[in-house]
Amino acid sequence: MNDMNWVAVYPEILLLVMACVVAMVDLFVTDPRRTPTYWLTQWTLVVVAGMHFTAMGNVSIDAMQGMLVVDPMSHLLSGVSCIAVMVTLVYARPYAETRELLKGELFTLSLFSLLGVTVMVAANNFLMIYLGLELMSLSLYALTALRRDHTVSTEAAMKYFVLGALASGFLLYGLSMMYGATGSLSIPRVFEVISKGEVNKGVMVLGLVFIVAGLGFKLGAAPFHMWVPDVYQGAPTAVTLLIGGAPKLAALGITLRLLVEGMLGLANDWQQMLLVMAVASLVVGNLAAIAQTNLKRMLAYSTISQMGFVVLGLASGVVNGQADNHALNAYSSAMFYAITYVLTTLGSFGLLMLLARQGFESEQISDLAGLFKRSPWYALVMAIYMFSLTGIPPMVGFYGKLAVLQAMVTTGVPLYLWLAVIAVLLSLVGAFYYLRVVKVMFFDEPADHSPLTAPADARVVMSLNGILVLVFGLLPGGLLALCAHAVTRALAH
Amino acid sequence: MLLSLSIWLPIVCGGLLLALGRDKNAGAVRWLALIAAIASFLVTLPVITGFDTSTAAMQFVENFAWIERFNIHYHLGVDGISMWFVPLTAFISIIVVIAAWEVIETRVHQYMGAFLILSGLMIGVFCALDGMLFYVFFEATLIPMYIIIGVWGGPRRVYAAFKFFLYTLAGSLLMLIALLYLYSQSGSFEILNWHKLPLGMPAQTLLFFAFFAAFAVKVPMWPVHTWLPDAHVEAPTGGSVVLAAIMLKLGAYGFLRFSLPIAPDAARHYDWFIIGLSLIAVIYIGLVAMVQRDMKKLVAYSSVAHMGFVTLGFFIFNELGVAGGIVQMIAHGFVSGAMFLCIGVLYDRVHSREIADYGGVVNTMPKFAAFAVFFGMANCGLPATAGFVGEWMVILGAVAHNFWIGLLAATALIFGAAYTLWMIKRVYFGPIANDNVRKLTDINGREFVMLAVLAAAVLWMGVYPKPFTDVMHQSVAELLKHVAVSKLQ
Amino acid sequence: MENLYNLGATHLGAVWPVIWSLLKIVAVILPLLGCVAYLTLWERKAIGWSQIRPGPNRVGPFGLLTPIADAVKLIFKEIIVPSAANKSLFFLGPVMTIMPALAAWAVVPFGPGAAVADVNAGLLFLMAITSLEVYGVIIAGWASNSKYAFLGALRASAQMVSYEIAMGFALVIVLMVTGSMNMTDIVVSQETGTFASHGVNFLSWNWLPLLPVFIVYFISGLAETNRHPFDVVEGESEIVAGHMIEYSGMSFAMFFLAEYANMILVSALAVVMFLGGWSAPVSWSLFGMETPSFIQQSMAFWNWFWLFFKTFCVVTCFLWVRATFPRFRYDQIMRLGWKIFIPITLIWLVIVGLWIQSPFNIWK
Amino acid sequence: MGALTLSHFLTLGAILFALSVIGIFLNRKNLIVLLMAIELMLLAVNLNFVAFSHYLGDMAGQVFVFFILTVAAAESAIGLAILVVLFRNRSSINVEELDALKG
Amino acid sequence: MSLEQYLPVILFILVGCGVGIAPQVLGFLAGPRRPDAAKNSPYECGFEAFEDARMKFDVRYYLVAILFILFDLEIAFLFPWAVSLREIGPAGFWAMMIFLGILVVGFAYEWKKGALDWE
Repeated sequence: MNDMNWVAVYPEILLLVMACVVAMVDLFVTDPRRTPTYWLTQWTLVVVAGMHFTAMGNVSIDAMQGMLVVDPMSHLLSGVSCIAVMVTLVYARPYAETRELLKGELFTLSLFSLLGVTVMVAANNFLMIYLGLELMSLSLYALTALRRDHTVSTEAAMKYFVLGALASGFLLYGLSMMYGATGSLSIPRVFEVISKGEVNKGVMVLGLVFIVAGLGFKLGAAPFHMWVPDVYQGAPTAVTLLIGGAPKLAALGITLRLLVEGMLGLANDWQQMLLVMAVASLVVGNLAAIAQTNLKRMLAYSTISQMGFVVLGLASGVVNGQADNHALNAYSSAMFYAITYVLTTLGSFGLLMLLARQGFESEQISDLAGLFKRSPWYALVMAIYMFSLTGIPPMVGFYGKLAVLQAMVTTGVPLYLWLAVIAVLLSLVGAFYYLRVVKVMFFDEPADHSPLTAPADARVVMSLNGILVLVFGLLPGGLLALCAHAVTRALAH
Repeated sequence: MLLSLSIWLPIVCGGLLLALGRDKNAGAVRWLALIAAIASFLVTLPVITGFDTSTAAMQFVENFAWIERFNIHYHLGVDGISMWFVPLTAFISIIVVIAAWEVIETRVHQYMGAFLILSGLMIGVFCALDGMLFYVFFEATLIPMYIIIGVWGGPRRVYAAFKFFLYTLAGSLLMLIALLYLYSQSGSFEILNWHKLPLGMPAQTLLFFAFFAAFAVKVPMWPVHTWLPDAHVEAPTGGSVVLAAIMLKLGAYGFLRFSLPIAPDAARHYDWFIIGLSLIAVIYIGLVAMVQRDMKKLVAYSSVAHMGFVTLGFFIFNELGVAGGIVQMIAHGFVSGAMFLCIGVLYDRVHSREIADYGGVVNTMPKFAAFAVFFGMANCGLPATAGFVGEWMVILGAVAHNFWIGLLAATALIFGAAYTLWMIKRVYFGPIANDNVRKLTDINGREFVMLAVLAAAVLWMGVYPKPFTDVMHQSVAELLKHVAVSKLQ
Repeated sequence: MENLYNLGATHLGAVWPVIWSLLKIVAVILPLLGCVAYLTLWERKAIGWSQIRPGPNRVGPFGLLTPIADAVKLIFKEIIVPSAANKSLFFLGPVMTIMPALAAWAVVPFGPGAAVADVNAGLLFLMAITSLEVYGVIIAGWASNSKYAFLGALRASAQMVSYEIAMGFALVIVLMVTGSMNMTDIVVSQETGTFASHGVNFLSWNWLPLLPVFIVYFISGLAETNRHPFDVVEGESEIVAGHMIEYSGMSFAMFFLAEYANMILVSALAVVMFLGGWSAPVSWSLFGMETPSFIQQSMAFWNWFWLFFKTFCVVTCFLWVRATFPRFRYDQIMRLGWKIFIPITLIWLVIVGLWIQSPFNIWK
Repeated sequence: MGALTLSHFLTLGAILFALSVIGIFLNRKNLIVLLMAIELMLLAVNLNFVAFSHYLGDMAGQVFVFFILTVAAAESAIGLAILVVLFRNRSSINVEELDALKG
Repeated sequence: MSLEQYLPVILFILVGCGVGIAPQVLGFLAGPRRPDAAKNSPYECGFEAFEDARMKFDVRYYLVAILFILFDLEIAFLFPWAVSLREIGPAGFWAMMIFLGILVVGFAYEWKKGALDWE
């Protein structure tokens, strides 16, 4: 417990050092394409991701005197987050170049936000959760405002900032209550105290309300979703992707760490709150998305609804006070859903970036008109993403929904069964607006016939991304098992 | 391996066509597509020849663990109920490829690829013995069909494509819940295990209606059939053919594979419901078909009516009925496909599907008219054609079940004859109606081959249906035996 | 003293500590205000002499009554309240300026433990209270609603906060070597060491090992108090009197008072932290003697005397600097603060840290 | 006077917290007020932590406060920076005028 | 440590305020009050006052303010560390060195970016 265990946190240390190095190196880079910075960042990410994936053993190690716990879950979520940032940067480079966004800050802040993510998912202490959260959030606020002369971006940044800070405040307030009730900031200790049951329930539930609200904000689940559409739409697409990718995994990570690892004893209380949030997200997200003409905004609302599914998964872990197999099933399903969602989101926003040109954002759904005729391959890939988000097999999105619905139905509780029915019916509503995108791409005539150009690396990554959505759809077993493995270790106190 | 090959060969070929084809090598793409389709058909032939008709057990079984977390298996196999649909699907794909030969000029590779992939997926639906595998194939068929209708369809193709997709998805999502419920009860997705799973009546009822939602839309049964006329009218010829010939059968097949054996008590309890809906489809839709001015719409409604026969046959719970339903499915596959092809032939030349735009086609296209009239006869169930066998079996079965139901079903023959023959008369006979018809040229060799093959099949099935019924016999009997036993404890 | 305290405690009960503290406070503030008043005179005199002129000499002998005359004059001046000003803030500004300069004295020790409040977190309190200084400036500039005042306040506050960082680092370094935030402890810790044990106390004081820090602290002190050569805030040629421009009469006098009080405060703190506080520069042991008993009996006076004397010297250095150096440009000021002082203090912080870790640690 | 108990601190914290939430949600005028409300919220949390820390006799809470303070500084720095950028683009820090993003 | 020790501190603050307020009050009572429009208008070197005095100003002031907040808090971190430097040993020392290292990185970044240049 009191060991520093430096080895366990080497990836984080490397990330920190490299973030600083990138910041410094970029000061001396004159190349407008930022080639040295870019590759330095990418190689860092490759190495860090590699370290995470190779280290994904079967042990959980306490590091930094018990502040962090390095287990398969932290490795998995961190590794995937690294990949998400990596892919984002590949897509973002040509996009950023034409928008005066290609500054060293883009890379440094991305790395710092990633560091925040990795700290968060490995947090074993309230303090680490808070610090990781803020490191990530602050970097993202700044990134959102990176286009200083862009009115919409800065407005989005302001909204993001205010609501994000509000969320942190809620979370902190809840954490302070929890600290008061249990007398400890350490998550395992909190778990012990709660399971002994000799604490003031009232204070804890009050704290719990705030914690769940804070997490809801970070997950972007209704009714704490107000920031999502504005920020997704307003931020430069590259940043939108940074916001929509790894941070979602981080939010999931801290939700698991806090609610499951720390407060499983209060599951009856928080599950109800999560259920309300989940249903609200599904309703709000799906219904509001229909009315959107802006694709980024539509995807933002769709994110809300997708998060509804993740939350549903999180809410079905404990049945009748029993956490055994259901918990493993439900939480790993939620994790699988989140990971596959990130994979799909990366592609869909990435494609928007590749379609955007100098002075043209390609944000409206109508901007995709006739993409099938302009570039069949992109259209096909985008269609794969849309079908995946809809949840049509054999795209990977289907298995996410399957996993979560399965977790709900397996509980055997009638309420969950009916919620599952509501969820699928609402995802039918979702199908409508996703299909509309496919319709615009495939059935409409293109407004302009200019050929699409994108650098080779972006094209390759985009293709891989699309294929991966399909391949994970055909063979989702491995990833599912990985998620289960990750959750098993995390659940094994 | 045989079934896997049947499924994946067309899919892989389709994928390759999509990836490698270009508009500038459209000719080569056509030939490649044809070769792929024929190859896919050829690999299904051993399924027919190697099929053991003396058992009701699954044959050509393949079983691998697929997703271990949920105990999902890649489990394939066919029995007497599903066997014929494997070659039928592959066969129809050949016809579709030929039908599109000259008609589709741009983005040929995408068209052909989509159909090949669709064909493989549909075969997968018929072969799947794992609930989730079934669902995956079942849903995945939506994507190519959606794109086929939307890209190559008629003026209201977007509306039709959406309607098709959303209707079908709505139903099947409920089925997904049902599958998950069964999984939670049994711990696996094995359909055959589910057949043996004891279930209480409330559970059976809910399951039954969840499955009903999925399959009734797909069949389609009245009143959820409204997507079908739109989809048929707007789809390109190939799309209509596949839709009518195979895709509707997915729903009917689902009833046999899921609804009846998994929830037998609910099925018996609610048989009046299905029978009622089927009769409405047969009679009311028959009347609706009669007043159509659009040939495609007319055939579409007639499909609804014919599928009504199928569901009727399934829910009267005797061997004649069920086997008749299956025969009717196969027969309808040939006949409706052929009907749509005939319409396609005319449409390619005149670019109209209005009955009123034609008249006296027989004068300019004698060879074609002969085929068309023959298929029309088959559609109204003339003896010695495929259409007759199934309908007759179902009517016989219905009479055995309840005379009045049989009588009502029999009226459908009259309606069928009425609307089909009336359309034939208006389109093909009489004096040449206008210049468009006067300028018509008779079918070329390609079209002739395609129609002739179908005609032969229709005739063979009408004259000598024994191979079909032999194959079914054991499985249907087994199924009925199973359904007769209550699952309630 | 002890007896006096106990006497009051028995008679007045709970209120007594308050009264007692008030008495101590008055005992500090009144002389302080006197010093401030005469510092103004001393400044004029000193500058006069350095420019080879007599300085004020009309009121009283050697002009000794000049501060009193100034005070009387200012009392009877009109206090003009600009019509556009924010009234309440306008008067709050001077208060916020002078209050920290006085309140900081609460923790300054005049002898071992002889502070008004001998608290553990003395240095922290100092940091906190002197930081408030900048509020006075900002409030005054804002409330005046005048461009000169506004810009002056901005400049002043930017300059003050810039140097506060360097100052803060300097204080941290002092803390590192003394290991206590209690001001008495800080002084006491300077009375030990190799040199001190040989009687040369002044070589054991912090200024020698922390020489760069001491210099940074001293110059930052100049900047903090907006003294020459850092007085661009009130640069006559640019923004006239800066944030004070709209003030007149006693309100202006408050700013004036605060500036000199701050000067004395900064000097006193420099003495306490770097120059051994109340301790004598050499002890009698240097001459091989015991401390004479009459001195030991009047130790309180000697402590006070040395503190006063050292502070006087440092203050005089302030004046000397004023008489010597031309005014900096604003950009030079900021560069000095950010690019020179902060790095110096940072580097020295590391050096001192390593020093403490090393076997050559002299602050055991 | 009565001794100060934990609940006094908690109540004060709750009041401050509520004030800040109200400030964020009801304030339609000035973004600066919003930033201040956020700081107030963190202050309320700090109060909670310190109070709990004191009454639990556990230093961890106070350490947490230290970190919150630092992060709050960074947060307000970024908030102000964004505010400045926004103001330069919009010439307004009126909350109600932030309406470029809708839907 | 008890809070009573801080009583003189708060008293001192109050007295400090009193010292600030009393002379102003005195000045009001003793001094003349003859306001007129010209006297009460803001000082503009004799020009008529125009525009709002609370105008836009150089963004660098913000920058200084922001940098100050950050650095000042780093110092707040250093205080407890410096006090307990002897107890926490080399580990504590190096931990803070890492922290300072990051701080220096930020500092160097600002420096190179020109945030510290005034002109």
